[in-house]
Amino acid sequence: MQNVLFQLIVSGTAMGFVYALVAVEYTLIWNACGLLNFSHEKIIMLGGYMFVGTCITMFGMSNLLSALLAILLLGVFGILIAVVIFIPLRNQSRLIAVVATVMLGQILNEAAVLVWGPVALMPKNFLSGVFQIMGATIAKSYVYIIMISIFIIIALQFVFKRTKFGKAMTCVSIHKTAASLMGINVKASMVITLMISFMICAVIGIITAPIFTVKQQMATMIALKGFCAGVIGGFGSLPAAIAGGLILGIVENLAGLVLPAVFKDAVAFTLMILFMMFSPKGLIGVKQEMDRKRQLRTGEV
Amino acid sequence: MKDKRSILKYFPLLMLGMIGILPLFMTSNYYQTICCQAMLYAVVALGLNFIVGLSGLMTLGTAAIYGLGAYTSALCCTKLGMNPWAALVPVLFMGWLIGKGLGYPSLRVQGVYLSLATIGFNEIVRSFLTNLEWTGSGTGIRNIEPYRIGDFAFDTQIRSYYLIYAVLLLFIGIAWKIVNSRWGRAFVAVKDNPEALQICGIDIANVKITAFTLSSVFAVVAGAMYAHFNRYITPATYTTDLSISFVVMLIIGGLGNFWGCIYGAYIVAFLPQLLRPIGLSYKLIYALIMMCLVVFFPNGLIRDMKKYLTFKRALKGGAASENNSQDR
Amino acid sequence: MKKWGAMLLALMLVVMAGCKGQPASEPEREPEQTEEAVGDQAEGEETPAQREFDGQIKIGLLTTGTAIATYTETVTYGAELAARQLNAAGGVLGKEVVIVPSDGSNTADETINGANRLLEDPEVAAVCGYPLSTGCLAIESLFKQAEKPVVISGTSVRLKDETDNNYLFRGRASDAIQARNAAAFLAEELGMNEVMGILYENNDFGQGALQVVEEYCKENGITLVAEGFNPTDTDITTQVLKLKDSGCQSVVTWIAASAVPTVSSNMYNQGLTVPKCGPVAVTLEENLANCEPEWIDGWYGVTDICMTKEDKALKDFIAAYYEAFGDDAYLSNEGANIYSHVLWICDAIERAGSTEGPAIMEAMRSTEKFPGLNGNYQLIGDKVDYVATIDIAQDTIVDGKVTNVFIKTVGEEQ
Amino acid sequence: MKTILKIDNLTKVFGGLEAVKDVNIQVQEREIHALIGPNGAGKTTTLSMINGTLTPTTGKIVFRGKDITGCPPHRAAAEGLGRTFQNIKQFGSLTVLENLMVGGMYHHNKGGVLHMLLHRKETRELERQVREKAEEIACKIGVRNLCGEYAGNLPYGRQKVLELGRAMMGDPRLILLDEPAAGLNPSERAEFVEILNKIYEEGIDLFLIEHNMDVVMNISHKITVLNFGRKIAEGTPRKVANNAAVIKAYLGDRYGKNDQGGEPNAGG
Repeated sequence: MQNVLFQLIVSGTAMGFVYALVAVEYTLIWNACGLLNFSHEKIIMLGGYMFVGTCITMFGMSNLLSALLAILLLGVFGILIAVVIFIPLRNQSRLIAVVATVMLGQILNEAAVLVWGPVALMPKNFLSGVFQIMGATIAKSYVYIIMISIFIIIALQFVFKRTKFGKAMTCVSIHKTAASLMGINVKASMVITLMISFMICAVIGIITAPIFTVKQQMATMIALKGFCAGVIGGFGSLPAAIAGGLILGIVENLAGLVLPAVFKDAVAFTLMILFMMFSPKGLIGVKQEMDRKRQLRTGEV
Repeated sequence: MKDKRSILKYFPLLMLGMIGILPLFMTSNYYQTICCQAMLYAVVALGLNFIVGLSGLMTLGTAAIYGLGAYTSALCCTKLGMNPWAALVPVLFMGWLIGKGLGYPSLRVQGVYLSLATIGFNEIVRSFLTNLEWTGSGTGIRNIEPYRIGDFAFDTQIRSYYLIYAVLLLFIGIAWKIVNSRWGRAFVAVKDNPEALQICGIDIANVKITAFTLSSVFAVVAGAMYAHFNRYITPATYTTDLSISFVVMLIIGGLGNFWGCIYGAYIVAFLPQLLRPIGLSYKLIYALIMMCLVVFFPNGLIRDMKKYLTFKRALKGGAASENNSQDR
Repeated sequence: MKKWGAMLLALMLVVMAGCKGQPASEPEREPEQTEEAVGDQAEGEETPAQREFDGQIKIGLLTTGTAIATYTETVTYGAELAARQLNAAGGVLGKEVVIVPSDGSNTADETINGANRLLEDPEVAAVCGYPLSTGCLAIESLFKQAEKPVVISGTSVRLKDETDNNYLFRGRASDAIQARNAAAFLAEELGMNEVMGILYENNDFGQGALQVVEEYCKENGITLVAEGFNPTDTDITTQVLKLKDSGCQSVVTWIAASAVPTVSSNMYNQGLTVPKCGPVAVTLEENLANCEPEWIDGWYGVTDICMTKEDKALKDFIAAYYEAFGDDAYLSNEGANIYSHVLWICDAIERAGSTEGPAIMEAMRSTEKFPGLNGNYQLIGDKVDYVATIDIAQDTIVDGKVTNVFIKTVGEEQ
Repeated sequence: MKTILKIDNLTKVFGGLEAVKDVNIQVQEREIHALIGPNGAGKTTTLSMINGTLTPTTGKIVFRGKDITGCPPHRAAAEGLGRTFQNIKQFGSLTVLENLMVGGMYHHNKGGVLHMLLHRKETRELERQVREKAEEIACKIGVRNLCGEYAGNLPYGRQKVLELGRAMMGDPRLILLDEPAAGLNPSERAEFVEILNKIYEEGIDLFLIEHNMDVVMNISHKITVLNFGRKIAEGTPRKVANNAAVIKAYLGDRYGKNDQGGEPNAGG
């Protein structure tokens, strides 16, 4: 039983990092544009297809080169989408932007079948195999996901805290009008954020390709759970996304022991709704609340 | 609905009349079925208009409500042996319950959080409908008996058509009354400025919950009609995609535009069918058209068309609706 | 506004070019386009070869569109191949056989619309296709009302138990045969008759099998451990560990094609090494290619047709299929099924001597051992089911690649 | 004279910051009472606590003999407490008339939606009443000819007037005005003052925050001065204008000696 528990925690952690990376990717857009990118599941899928379908199969490139090219292509695609959808819709009602991104997702979804054919794709000899950690098994791709997501989050934190450009982006996320008055090019920062976000999507699509296989629905659930992870961690914060992802991954896995495992998704969404209701700021909110209480208790003002 | 001077005033009545005589021209089951779907969508959209269009709350869980209505009615009829008409009572109760249940969270959960929460709600409901044995699990419920009056059963397409048409007219009447009443104004006021509504002595919690309740009542009744029209329901129908389609109907019709709900529903129901001859890529073209509609006509097809065509009128009517963004 | 409008248009064009250009550039995809055209532009221009025919017999084909694109591709090709062969042999009743495809997508609503669209055309004599039981349940009554036969591929037992429809034909073995034989194979052939596990996909497909296997286990006193997973799940460690923990000797894995890599890799990684038997999905070429060989090695699969079976008709079909549509065309047993269905329908039309629905229905009902690729077609019981045989195959590594090894054909012929 | 609004030891603490500290104010009936003070003195915070938008940390608010401390705004409004905002808050996508009608919804509402649908006659009657009243008030505040216009399209001055009209629709006994004259040009301001006087003459008491000394000195009967959340002076306009503490507060503010602009809700 202990083994089972440990294994579940390990695989929950692995999934948790996938969720966290998804959360990071859309949080960037949220911060820069104030919009949620509901098409991100299809962007992730597009990354996978670009990697396996276009770069490896069509161009016959090596795995590593393909991955880099796919990330680059998605970056360019991100710029295109920023110019075509996100910038024009930035002042519209959010609902319209939400629906526009959903439609973008549908377009990509349909186009993928027509362009890359109906059969699911799988990269050959890419991140295959497993690691054994204290009796628990973890697929190699997950290890890469964990490392890459930690790397990406640290890098992004560095960019946002230390560089001029990152600070400008933070300003945009706090107040668009004020930022533009201060001479920050809001549009440019949106374009760059979208590009980065889409590149992260590509990374997710590429690393998860060997475990999920590249198909239309490869990212449906992780995209939704990514939202859950973001809400649980605290919307808009990058490190919190990791915490949220981990909690979500582990809780839903362990819930499978108690409940029928088919209710795993229901558990995840219930958790999200509970957090929204009782701690809208997620774990960050919980932490702030605890800090405040401690302050009150110790009498510090 | 605001611009009473417009000659387009009579357009809605013309539209309703046309819907009424449509079966005379569309005699095949195919088109009649789509019409029935479109009318049911229109009922749901009219209800959703209270939340999304007027009150400006982003909810993406309507499909689940629609589905719960269908399941409530179907279960009451098949398991409890109730008369379909009698089953409307539990259905309405269900709608009231969902409205309250979703309304309270909506007070705490705002903006885009609400859309995420409602997506979550949608997925949870679908998960349960798929897994519980007494809801027929994955294969759903079959042999739901049609509505009947005496010996007259609404079992063919054309009969169902007029039953649903009657329901549509009824709900248009109800919705029209509400939209043009103090409550309709209160819904818009909640979107524009909740704080100001409060100092008018109105409890915004009450207004929001009322909007949710109305919306769910419309959706559950449409769902129940759907169950008895189709006579077979499966949980796979009630996906988030359907919820989003409902919102798309509202956007195409123009958020907050009363008659827009109806033509929006018809466009969403008919367009993919009209595009079918294109072949495999028809859904792609459909999604492209929809995206262009949403991006180019964010205030609704007719409203924006008017604006483009007659610039003068846009200065008077269209601009106001453009200003009232719900970005808060 | 204008500037980005132009850009959007440009994007649209790029996407469209991508979609339209891609298939056209590959010669083997052309048939797909032609028959879409045939279906919708109807009898616009006639080529010289077609003029010999005395009119057309249209056979509707209900596909899943882009929702399950593999199915759509293989059944369109399969049906088209059958039509071509029939036409090459002079057509049916001197008429040309034309396949009219229609998208049923994967929701009941869309299936109804797709079916209605076919029924709207009075020239459509019969309809075949559609693999999802929910869709089949939804459209069954439409065909009864329209008095046109429909040959479905949904396998749920509810299609037989809960319908009373002579126009409904199932041209493949139902779950009652498929899942039951999978369980029976594990329990009886391999002797794992104490504790059995089932890992099912949580939709009509998996739940249908669950029901059948539950019954089987009850009858034979086998303890059943059932674990489900959602079609969109990407990680099923919990379920696999629970199965492993329960000490089951064998597992029925009733999963759709898209889930095979996920399930097999999870099982392999967690060391669930007991014998497993799955549905068609685990024997499909595409999945064998997408799984590491060791993941799927040794799995058994029940399938309508084991494609590697030594069978003259099957070999001919496969050869003709690839010749007609190119080596890259996707082929699964569904394509072979539909090929057989079209031939069956046309055989019935030939026998009935008419394209009237009721006449075809009667002819189809009285079919005696029509040799389809997936078995002989003959009425089983009093309705719906016409095929009772399935093949069992095993995935085996040969020269570092996984292939299907045909084991045997099971099921009683009527 | 009767006291209509009584504020006892009102305190509001934000985090560690005392925005309002032990403020006592009594607003008498038939009196225009003004609340002034430099930026960040806690005026708007006080107003928000009275009308229920903010909950006081400690203290008590009694309105017409009823304790309304911590009441939600709609409850306070129902008691007869109207309010306008410093930065205009109206319903941009409703017409002017509809804006006013929303203001009167509380008094012309009965039951929920179902009740409304079932009692059509009563509904029609209520609708007629509220429309008549709205038209009447529209005349009074001089927007009669703009009734069909969307409120969002009105010029700033008109929107301010409209907000006041909406407050009047609720049949208030006391209206709290948050800088009503801010952003108005002199002629608009004069018009606004005229409307305020008209309202006062109708028997509605006013409690206003104002920066514009012309307006304050002109119309108010009594002035309370806040600085740094504390009451520093109270009395008739003349008395307050000559109060040393008040002058110091204002002049000090003006010369930048009190460099503490970081208070929340500074000046509203």
